[in-house]
Amino acid sequence: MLLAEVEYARPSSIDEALRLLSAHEGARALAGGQTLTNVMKARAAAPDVLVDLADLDELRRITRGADGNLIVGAMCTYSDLVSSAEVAAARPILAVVAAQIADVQVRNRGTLGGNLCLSDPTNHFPPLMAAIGATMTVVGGGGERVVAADEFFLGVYMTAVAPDELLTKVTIPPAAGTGDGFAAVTIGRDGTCIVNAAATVSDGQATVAVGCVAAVPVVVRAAAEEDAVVDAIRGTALEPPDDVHASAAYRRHLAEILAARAVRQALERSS
Amino acid sequence: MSETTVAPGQPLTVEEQEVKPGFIGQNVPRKEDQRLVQGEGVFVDDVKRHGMAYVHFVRSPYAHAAITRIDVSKAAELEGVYGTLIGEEVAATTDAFFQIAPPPGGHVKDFALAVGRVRHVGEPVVAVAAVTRELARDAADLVEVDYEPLEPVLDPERAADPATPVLHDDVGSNVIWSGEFDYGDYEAALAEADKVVRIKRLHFDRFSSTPLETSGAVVEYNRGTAQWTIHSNNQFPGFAQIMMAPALRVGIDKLRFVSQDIGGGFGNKICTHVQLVALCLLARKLKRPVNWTEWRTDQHTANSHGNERVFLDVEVPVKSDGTLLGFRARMIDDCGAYTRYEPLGCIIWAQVTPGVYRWRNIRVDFTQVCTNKSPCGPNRGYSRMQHLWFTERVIDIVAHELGIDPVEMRKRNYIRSDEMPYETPNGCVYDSGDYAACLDQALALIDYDGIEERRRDAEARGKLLGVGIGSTLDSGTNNFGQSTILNPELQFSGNNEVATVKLDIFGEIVVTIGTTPQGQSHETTAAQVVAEILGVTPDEVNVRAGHDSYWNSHAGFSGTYASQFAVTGLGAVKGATDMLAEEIKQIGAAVLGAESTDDVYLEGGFVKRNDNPEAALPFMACGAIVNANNAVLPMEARGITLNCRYVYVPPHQLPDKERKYGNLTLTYANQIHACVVEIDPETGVYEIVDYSAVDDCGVRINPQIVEGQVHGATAQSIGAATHETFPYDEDGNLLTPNFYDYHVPHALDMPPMKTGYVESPSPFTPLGAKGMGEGGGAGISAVCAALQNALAAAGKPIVYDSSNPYKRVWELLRNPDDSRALVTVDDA
Amino acid sequence: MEPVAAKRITVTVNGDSHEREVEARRLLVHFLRDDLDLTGTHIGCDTGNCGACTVIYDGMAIKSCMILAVQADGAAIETVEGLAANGELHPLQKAFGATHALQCGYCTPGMLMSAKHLLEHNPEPTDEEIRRALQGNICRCTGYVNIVEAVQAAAKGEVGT
Amino acid sequence: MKVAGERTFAASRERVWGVLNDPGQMAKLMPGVESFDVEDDKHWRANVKIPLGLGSLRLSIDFEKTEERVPDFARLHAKGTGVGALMDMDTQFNLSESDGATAMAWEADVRIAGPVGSMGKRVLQPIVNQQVQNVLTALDKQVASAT
Repeated sequence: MLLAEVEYARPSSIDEALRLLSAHEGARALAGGQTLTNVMKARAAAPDVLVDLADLDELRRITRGADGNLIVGAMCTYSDLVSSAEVAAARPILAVVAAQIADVQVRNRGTLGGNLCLSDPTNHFPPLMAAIGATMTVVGGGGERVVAADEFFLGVYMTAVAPDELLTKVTIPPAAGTGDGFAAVTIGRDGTCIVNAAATVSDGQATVAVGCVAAVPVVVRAAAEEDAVVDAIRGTALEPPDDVHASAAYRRHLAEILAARAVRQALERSS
Repeated sequence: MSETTVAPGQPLTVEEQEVKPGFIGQNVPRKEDQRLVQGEGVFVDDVKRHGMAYVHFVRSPYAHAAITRIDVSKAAELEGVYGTLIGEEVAATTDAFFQIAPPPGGHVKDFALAVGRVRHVGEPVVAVAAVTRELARDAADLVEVDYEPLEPVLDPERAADPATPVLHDDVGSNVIWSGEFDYGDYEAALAEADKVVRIKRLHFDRFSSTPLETSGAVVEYNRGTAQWTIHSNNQFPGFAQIMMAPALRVGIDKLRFVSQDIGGGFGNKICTHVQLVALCLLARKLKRPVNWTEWRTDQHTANSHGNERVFLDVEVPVKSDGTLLGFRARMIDDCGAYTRYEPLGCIIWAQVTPGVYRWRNIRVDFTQVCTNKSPCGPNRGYSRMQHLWFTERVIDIVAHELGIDPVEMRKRNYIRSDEMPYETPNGCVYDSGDYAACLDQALALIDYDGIEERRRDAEARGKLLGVGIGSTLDSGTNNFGQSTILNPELQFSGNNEVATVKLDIFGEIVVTIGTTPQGQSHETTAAQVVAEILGVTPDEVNVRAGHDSYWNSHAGFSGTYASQFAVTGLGAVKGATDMLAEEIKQIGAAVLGAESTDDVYLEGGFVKRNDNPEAALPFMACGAIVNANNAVLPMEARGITLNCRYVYVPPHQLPDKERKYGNLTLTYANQIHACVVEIDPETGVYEIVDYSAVDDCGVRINPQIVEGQVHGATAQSIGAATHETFPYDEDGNLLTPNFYDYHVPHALDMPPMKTGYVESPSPFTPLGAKGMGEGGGAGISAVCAALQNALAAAGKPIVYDSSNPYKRVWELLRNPDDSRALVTVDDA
Repeated sequence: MEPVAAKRITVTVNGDSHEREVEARRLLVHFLRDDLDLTGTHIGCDTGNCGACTVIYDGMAIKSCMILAVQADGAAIETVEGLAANGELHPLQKAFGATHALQCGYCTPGMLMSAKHLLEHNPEPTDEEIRRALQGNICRCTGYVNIVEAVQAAAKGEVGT
Repeated sequence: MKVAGERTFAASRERVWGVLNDPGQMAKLMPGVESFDVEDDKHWRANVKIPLGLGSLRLSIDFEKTEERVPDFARLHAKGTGVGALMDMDTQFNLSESDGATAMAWEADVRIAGPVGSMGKRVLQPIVNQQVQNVLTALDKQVASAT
């Protein structure tokens, strides 16, 4: 497929990127492009200007904050997460999940920031971020703000990041004392998610986020027991989409099964 | 140039089948690989011409609609656009494509672009040509088409209802073809039966092999000679020419087909004549070469899908010991919006009417309907795959319902090797095979004896384990005479393929074949046969890559399809090489002063005297003498050309049209597959944990290549059994229009695959070999049977569909009784 | 630095530097195939799933249909045309032939590049690791059996000359 | 794709009807309206820009009121065309008043074709639901502010 005409710029600083995004109506940030390019090939979307973030090295760092928080730059690729010693030490689930996304070539290009800002309901990271309590740092003309995962995802392809803003980094609390789990039913091994669920347990409490069942991850908090979590999910009265891969009823069922499995994993890892 | 053909019906003599041990049967390295591993193959989109225009088709977003207005002016005004083509121009300058069906089904009017009405999403409506790919795509967005949507016809079971809208007004209904097939004495079978198993409905879903290279062409028009050169990846040029020449109102020789490397075909590249005609018109209109490369989404929405088929009111009379007496069924085949190779699918299945089983009394009521979906066409295992899946599903359901072990059930009913050649109830002759031996091997490869232990082990892990068996008959070397059973007026019968083998002036051996390989290694296997006969090595044999109708080494049925190269292609190669060997010997005998050609032999590139091998004439000298020094030849040797063309014609006869009876194909390779699955009962997710495929294609010219075909065909059927399907929504939108939603098995999805083989040489073919490219269908049956077996522990649901994605398995787990309601067993 | 609809870029492909003016919207795969005539890199889908267009980009296996040519300005790219050196086939190319790991050959260039990337990062892969590394490359002919065998053979140096 | 629901407004049926049948107010209900032209009381045309994270989708939509029973029932047909998408919608609502409040039972059948359609229901259904929510929220405001 072939893209419609588009203009391209590759700024060398975040400020320059922000200026370009606000100066051009219909400008979009280009990160790894592993989804945006395809959607543009289908001409299902046609941004007028692409602002390539490739040269913004400050967005490619993975560091630990003084408080022990893991700070991941938005332009870090899935492969970066898989191979990062900091990730392995601070929050290994990130690497576990990143290694399940698509395939080697896509993991070599696709970025955490792109995955989150895309907010495709089948993505792996939105529910994971919601479950582990990540916060997103968004910068724009108005300066910098921090958004909790719960408020970050607004809808399909819609997030708290305005067209003239950038997600710069994701801050993730260290695993200390908690356990994380992730379970998914995918089309073929490591394929597109039909339903996925991420869970974190700490001091008897579980936070579970289920993906692919609504426009944004569905988050529940309950006692860290499978039954309690299943009840909580049931309590949300999900109305999942019905598509070629799964009926609404099947997705509703998988949401409960996978939430329980994610919690089981999390409990095993926390002990 | 000398020429010989084998007359139809003339049996091939025994010594023609005796082949000296040598290169045949060995894994010689493929000639094709050297270029392909270096990215130096020439696929159709690699062909470039000066001033070439890129073509993009504007396609219908509606499944069924009247076209009320087309305005291309804005597109035409865009800088860089060379021109456009619309339906009215096509209707004015071409004739509708020839239809295989008799009236009224044959009244379908099919043109290169939609004329007045669109009948499926993705149907080409306008063609736009521009200086770059991107511009052609931009211009397509400027084309304005107004549609008046019509109610789409999507359900094949309701397509024939008078209340349903009609796709093709000239046909008068949506029925393309229908007929009754009645063999043996079905009523007597019912009377003899102890039990009658009835199955309300089975469904074989749409999918396609989706070759990785999509269709495409570069078409040039020579105004001086009014000839088109069509560089394409069409895999059956003979058929394309027959379809295109009358439509374009020109002679067949005006259409030169050229191809070198083709990125997979699997039948899906047979029916591209439709787009090729649009390209021919554009090349002539725009006075420049045109390039069209189909996009993946277009391939899924508008290329040939495998036929969807429903099997209704199935009735199986059976003895209480499991002996199958016959079956009766109503079959409805959905061929999509247009008939391009159809309704051939309505007869092709009959090549394997009883499958691999000793069913003698069969009654089939077969109807083909059109719907507002992508047109169907041959897809690896064409039409037999659907029918063989049906027979395997029936055997398995009957076994489960009667409580008979599926292995026992099969062995009791398999046609036995001592019955070969076996004549089926409809007059087809299975040439050779030992199905039971294949099954034993397949079971041994998956350690069938240990299966119960593995079942318990799986249970301990919370999984349901099941084992299943599937079979396939790969009937090859069609008798096109079967088309006359559908339409008595047709003048098609038999089959043929051509090879030309020459010894050139400097002694090169050059082979030219009429086929269009897409990975079947024809250059290699042809070289093996030639080397064997001429006493040289395959490296010394130069086989031309690809196809060119100007080589004049093709015939009406030339192409690569329907599992026949090992018979027709290599039969032609063998015939031509035998002729060349004889001519070389004549030259040798004359020059070496031998009495006759019996007194010389060929070895190492020399003609040698039997009584004195020292007296030897190199091939190079033979080539030089005949081509450049023939005054030295004795008169009797002057007719020799060392350029031998041979047309292989299989010994086919016309079938009996009234009784729908006769031998419809020459050879029957078979495969037996066994499969072990583990189902997660909580989610319906399952994994194939063990798999075996045993193949019998007679003499294996190159075992490694045969095994490669088994691997590949199996992967395709595993895909079809799991996630590969073409479902439509209620508006007729294809829901899996690309590889994002149409999930093809990748390396992690494929189970460990174990293969074995049995060799039952065909008594009917020049080399004892059989075509074997399409055997994979067994995998669909094996997976379905394994699921059925595993689910027996969960309420015994019936696996009623060929495609079983997780969601369907979960439904079977959740409501086993819904599917159980499809089956009843009555005492007769 | 303002956005541009077209740009002059310099890309090193298989060691040779190429300078071209390209439209911003042109995909890298079309730049390689149509502008540089390196037609060994193929296109098999619209959605970045098939991997036929896989190339090695600054040392990383990527799909050249999901990156714009202008993004590749200054990059070093390896394609299948660069595998053989001084007329000698790369061990992977030999292994693919020896084990009959290709039939139609259309997916082969992408497979070879993914396999090369794997062996550069993991010289002694298990079969499972090979399958994981090739997961982004679809083959419709071989069922992958012989492809896995080929990569294993190349890794173990089990291919003659 | 069918969506349906019930909504209750603390307002008289006449007021709700007034809002729903005033093209000018209709315009305010729709997401991302860039221009809105009234041809007659049965036909309107709107150019909308539906925001998606990947870049907004521009559609030009023709509305036709195909049936109406003042003051409680109306049926609309909407046909939208844009690059990459073709939208076809039939929608209807039924108003019933009980002690001062008005209940609106509505349903819509939305068909989307073209490349956007090929993105799959998984994505489209939530998008449609979102837009419906936007319309209903806007409707609340309009009804509240209408006099």
